[in-house]
Amino acid sequence: MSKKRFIRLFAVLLALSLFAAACGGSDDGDTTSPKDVPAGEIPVGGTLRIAGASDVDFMDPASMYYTLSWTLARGVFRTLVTYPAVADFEEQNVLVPDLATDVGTPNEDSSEWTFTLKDGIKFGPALGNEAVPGVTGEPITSADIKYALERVFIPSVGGGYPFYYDIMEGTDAFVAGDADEITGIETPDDKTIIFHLTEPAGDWPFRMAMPASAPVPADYAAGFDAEKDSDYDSHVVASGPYYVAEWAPEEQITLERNEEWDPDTDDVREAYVDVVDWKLGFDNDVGVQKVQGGDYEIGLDVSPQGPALEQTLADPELSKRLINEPSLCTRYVFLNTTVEPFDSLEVRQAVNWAIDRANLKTLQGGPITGDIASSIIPPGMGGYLSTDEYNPFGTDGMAGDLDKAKELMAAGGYPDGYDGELLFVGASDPPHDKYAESVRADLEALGFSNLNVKTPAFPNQYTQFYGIPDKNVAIGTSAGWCKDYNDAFTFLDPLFSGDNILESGNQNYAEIDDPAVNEAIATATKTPFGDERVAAWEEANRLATESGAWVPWTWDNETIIYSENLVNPIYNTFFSHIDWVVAGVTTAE
Amino acid sequence: MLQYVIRRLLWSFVMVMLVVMVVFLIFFVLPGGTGRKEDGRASPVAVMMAGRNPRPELVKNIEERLGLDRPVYVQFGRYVWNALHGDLGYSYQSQIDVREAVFHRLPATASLAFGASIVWLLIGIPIGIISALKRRSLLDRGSMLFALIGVSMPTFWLGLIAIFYFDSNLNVYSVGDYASITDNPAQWFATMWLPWLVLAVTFAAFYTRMVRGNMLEVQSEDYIRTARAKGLKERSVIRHILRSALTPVVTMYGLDLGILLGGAIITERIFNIPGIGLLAVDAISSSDLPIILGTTLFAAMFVILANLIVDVVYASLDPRVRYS
Amino acid sequence: MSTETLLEVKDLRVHFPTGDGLVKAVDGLSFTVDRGDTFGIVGESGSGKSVTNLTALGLTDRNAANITGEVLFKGRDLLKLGKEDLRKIRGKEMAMIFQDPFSCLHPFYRVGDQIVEAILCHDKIPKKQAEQRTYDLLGAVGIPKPKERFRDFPHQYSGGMRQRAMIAMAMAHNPDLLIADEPTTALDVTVQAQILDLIERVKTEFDIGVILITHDLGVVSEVANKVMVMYAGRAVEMGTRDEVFGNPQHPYTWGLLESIPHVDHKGSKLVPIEGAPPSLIRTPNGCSFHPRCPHRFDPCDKDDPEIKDRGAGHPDACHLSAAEKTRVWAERQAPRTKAAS
Amino acid sequence: MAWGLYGDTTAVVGSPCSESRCGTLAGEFIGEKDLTQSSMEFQPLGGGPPSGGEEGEGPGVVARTPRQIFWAKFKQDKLATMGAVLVLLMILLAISAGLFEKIRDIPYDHQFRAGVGLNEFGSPSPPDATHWFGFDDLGRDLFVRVLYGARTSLKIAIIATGFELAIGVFIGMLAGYRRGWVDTLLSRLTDLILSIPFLLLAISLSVVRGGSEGMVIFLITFFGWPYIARIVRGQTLSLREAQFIEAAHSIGASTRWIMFREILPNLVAPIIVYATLIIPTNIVAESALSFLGVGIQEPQASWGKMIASATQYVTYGAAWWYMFYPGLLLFLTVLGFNLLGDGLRDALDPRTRE
Repeated sequence: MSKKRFIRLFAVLLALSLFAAACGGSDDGDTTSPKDVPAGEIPVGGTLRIAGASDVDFMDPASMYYTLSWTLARGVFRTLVTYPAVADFEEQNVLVPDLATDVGTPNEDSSEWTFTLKDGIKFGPALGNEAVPGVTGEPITSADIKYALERVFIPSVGGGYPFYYDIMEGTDAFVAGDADEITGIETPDDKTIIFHLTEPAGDWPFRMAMPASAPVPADYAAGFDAEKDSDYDSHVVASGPYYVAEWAPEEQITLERNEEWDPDTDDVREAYVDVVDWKLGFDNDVGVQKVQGGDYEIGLDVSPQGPALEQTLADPELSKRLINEPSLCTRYVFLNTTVEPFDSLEVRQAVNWAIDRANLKTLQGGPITGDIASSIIPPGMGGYLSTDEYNPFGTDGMAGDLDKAKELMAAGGYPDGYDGELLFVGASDPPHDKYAESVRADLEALGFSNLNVKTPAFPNQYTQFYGIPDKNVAIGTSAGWCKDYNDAFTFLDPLFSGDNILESGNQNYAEIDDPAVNEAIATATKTPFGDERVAAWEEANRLATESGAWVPWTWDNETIIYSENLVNPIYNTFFSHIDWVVAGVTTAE
Repeated sequence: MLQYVIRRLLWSFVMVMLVVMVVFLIFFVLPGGTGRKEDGRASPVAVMMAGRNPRPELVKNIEERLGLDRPVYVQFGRYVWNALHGDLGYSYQSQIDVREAVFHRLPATASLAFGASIVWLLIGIPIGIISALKRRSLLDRGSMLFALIGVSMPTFWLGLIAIFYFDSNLNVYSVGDYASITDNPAQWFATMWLPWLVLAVTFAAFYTRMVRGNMLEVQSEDYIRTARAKGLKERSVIRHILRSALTPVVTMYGLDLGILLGGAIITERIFNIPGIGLLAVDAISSSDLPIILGTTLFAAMFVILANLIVDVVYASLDPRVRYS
Repeated sequence: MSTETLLEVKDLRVHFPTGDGLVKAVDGLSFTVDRGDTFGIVGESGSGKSVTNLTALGLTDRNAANITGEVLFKGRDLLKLGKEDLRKIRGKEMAMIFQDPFSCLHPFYRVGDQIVEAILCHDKIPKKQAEQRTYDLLGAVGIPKPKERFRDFPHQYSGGMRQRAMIAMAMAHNPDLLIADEPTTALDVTVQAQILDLIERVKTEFDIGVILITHDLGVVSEVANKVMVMYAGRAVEMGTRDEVFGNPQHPYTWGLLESIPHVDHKGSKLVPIEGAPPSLIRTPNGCSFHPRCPHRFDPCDKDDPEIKDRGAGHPDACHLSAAEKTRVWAERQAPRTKAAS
Repeated sequence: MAWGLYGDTTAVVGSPCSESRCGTLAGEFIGEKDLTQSSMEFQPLGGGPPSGGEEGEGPGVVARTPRQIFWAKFKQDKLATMGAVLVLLMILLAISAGLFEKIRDIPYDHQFRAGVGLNEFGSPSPPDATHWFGFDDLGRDLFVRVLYGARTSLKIAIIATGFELAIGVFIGMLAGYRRGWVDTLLSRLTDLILSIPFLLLAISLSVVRGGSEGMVIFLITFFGWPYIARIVRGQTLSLREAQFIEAAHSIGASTRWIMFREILPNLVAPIIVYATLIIPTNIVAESALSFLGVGIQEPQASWGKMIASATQYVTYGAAWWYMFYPGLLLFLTVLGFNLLGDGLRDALDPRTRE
């Protein structure tokens, strides 16, 4: 496992924590159902104006790991397979062919996958509308996919999530510099690509839907990648319906139509709008006003929170244009199982009873920000257990039960609480400061009298504390995790597997190494896709939740606003935003 | 005079070096060592510089770029060398040259600083003069009380009250809709007038007090008595007073402006004006250390530059400095 | 020499009301200055010398002070004149030079320009002409290379030169009365003599009256022909130089005389006056000098002695009889003379 | 600034700004070190030889001591009295914060959660009969918080002022008394510190080292002492020429003796005045740092932090109390100290005697 997986999480959490606090979905789901507009009624042309706050992390598909970057990638980079642009969440998770003619053919044990490329797929211009000779307008070949995956492992590129691909045969030799290529990627001809894996991976197509697998013209990019720090980032070549016409960091991103893109080869993207005009650097509240006022169509990394959300919900017009859907993220408080007294199961469970999850939810912005979590895996993901049927630390209103908690403390051998010093790390940015304070108060009530509270600026709690086991962070209150793709593997394996406790870049913050949990995760990982695998993840979810190492407290919703000019806004869970490649604008002429 | 200017220039240079040293100390030495740890863990400085996304490759790259594996004095030399070339560093996280970012933000900050300064001069100087001339009058007492209140009013509170009143209650102002003066002058003005007023209050109050104080002090100077004794008209006498009383205002104005041009952090933050101050504040929340470092250095340079200009201007106004 | 009366002050009182009480800076003062006089006013600081003259010039803030009495300048009561009329007299008919030449010139303006300004504010003449006159004036007061020094700033002048420039400025309009307030105090001894000479010369050449304010009896004895000794806002003794110096009547005058170092009294003891000047707010009952007076007797702390001729030929304000005064003064003189001989 | 300039030319100074304020501590908001009248001469309050030579003690002469004059003038100054009352009130509130907490049984960090202190969206609840100032965004009683905020503010400001005085007076005296290269060196040092933008550097330091009470005190002290040093230096420069110092010299007194026994007592009055004027500056500095999130940390109460947390509600016209009360107390405290400081200055400055 590499140390990089948390990055995407930052994007999500940053967006959520700093800006999105809450979302408008009332339980009946009225405000959240996407409009199903027949394709013929969606206007073609016009400019999609996006009000954004922060910039993409990278333009390079190999490195980008923010949801907002992936939102951009949806229109600029195509992958072998992709998620369909449909409203139904179940259907969304059924991959469809994109550059490939099908969703891949596995061998018997899923350790070998074969894809065939479509005809008529071509590279577009590089960033800045640069027509690259020998690239722009030329067909995309299997070699371009191969190189894209190889460069994930080139240090100058800095791939975002190489751990999803290091099961390809020959990866180790390539990383070590003993081989010029990854032998496990076979390209018998320009149209065919075969992946030989060191272990079975039923979810391989999901990994082929992530931007890192988008084709990169080998000859062109290799020049940049040979430098110390690859500058392909500023020269990305488009394969989707749009290319990046302008990228002024922290200011502006403009996408324009890629004329080389052939709509006949693409069953997913409709690409109604001509131009995407994405302004960055908005103050959250200003951005919200702009979108709600119709100056921009979509808020990206800009969403109503606190009083703005209250206002939005109170206004029938505005609340109609609010998407509030699960983002497949879980926020949690973790307890470091290697630090006394959290090495005691009873004490961890006591904390699980003591913490007022309902208050954390209120501080986040109320029920609208998502459901209070009762276990680790969020709804919408295989392995999720609904609160009604499974709620091991459930109390009335989820406000905690201090008496029960104190009993467990006593059972764990700490009847008078614990007065040793414990490093308690939250984050300073609102509302994280409030989470920390709420948890601190709960723990104090439970008898933890000597908490050393640190609240660094977000996301330093990760980079400087949680991810470094040496720091011995006992309690972390600003942790959260989002799926990479819809399989609980992307949740439980990095976070609960004892094998994944790393010296730096650690994700298993609780440093839990519980044989039963490890076993359950391993079993589920090996189980082929289907109900059985879901059941296996459910079991792992139970065991992990009851270990008490986490106090999961919310399954976040994503709150998105759009203007009345936007037609057919469909929420896509893959990048947790409006699937804009099938949306149109009424301002089109 | 020339000699004086050269002396000031040299001194400014020394100041720049010293400031660079202080900044270097804070950012390179304090975080806990620059080099790689013995166990091979990355240099803390490089990790901080990398920002939100410290990929090992990037960290390594930064280590190399900044020469963090070299002895501290080499690093310092390299840092100074860069600073002297106007290189404020590079933000790996935002992938922008810090100097470019700063200069890009300068117009907004300058709009705020110059606009506000005009307001406070227009308020502070006349009231200060009239108060001094009508000493002990009702007007004097009133404006002095208001000045004291103004001096005591924290900008961030006043700003919030102003927003509460003008934005949410009266709806005559909208926070954070900044447009540059060249793009959209009307919009620019619409977003700037309230920040100008808010920022100007404290300064106006201070200038009022200062001008009045200077005037009173000068009024009791012997040379003003001389001016009266030789039969000058009152208007000319006042001119004599102003000449002395307002000269220091020029100095102070230059310094205040210099400091504000380095980023009016609080006001920019409250009114969401995308200036240098906001750049710094945002950099803090995204842990973008190179930007924080760069803006700090830049602001310090501005203060030193302002000092230099003010010294020279003052010298041209005050013959005692000019001819000594 | 004419004997025209230039300035006649009658029962002048200048009282400043303050939070602490009424400050009686000048309290019933009368004197006369004739053309050709060098009228010396002597007293410690705070005795009201300067206030008297500033009041005469109309430079005392009338809003801040209660001023009563009369100040007749060439027959007109200055206290009754309006601000503008007073301004027209100031610098034109009556000029003043001050104690500290270092602070009396505006530091930001050229010396020459300041004099030109003084000329132009009363005479509507072309600037060139005013400049020419300034050169002449600067030359007349003994500043070498006046055309060059014209362009200098005050801080480039020495103290003595600044005082000369001040005198030049004061004489710009050939006034009738020159008030010199401690003109030499801040200067070196050698320069002092030059400035006093200059004032004396100016007085003779232009045939004017001079009021010389000083705390230094030595200066007065050299140049003044009339002397007034002030204490706590009042005159305690007045007369010609010979009268006052030859036959001093008031113990305060004695004290002043004894505190002058005399070259011819080598080895004689300098006797400082005991104590400090009284508060001008709560002046002592009776004679205001009595707390410091070694010769005080019965009526001193009850009756306030008025200034009148008590038989010595010139007025003084001391309860002691003339004979007694002669005796006591002789006694006080004795050890000094002895030591000298 | 401009010590660089005026430091060179003190002898010819006539401009009142010369020794006055020269640069801002925290730039825009902190206001300035409003020491406009710093070139004034002060009456010694006590100790040290009186500057006016021997007091006349003759019968009938009512010469008041400087202390009496000071009191008489101070008592007449209504604004100064008001300032003193405000300051005393704030100190009282700060001290009694714990008492209020006990009496009303609302601990300063007690969170009134759902339904009481917070509404369903997590916004603070408004003031009511028992919670006079309403609640903060964690549902804590704002009244108690604000009182504790007074405690934090005053504590930090006063401690920092103490450190500033200790360093500033020592260095200022040394520079002014020794003159020569010592003076040059120390003056340049103050120049250097004054040319560093306070807020930015404070922020940087806090980011690198983490914000805390100690850090705030350190930062304020570090950037504040040069002002004191500059003023003390000026006063020392003029004092060292005074006759009684020359006299002490002539009888062979040691430098240390002269500095601490002769000069220091004469600096007491200006030091008191500047201390009074610097405390409010420090209070605002603390609030500003906390406002920017690099100062005081939870759960400790700080006005600046409260105002910062309230910011998000302001543009929506919500939770006005959350922004208003901490700011009001902050304002009144600063105003109180400024009024008091002005009054002290006027009362101690002999030139305002009429």
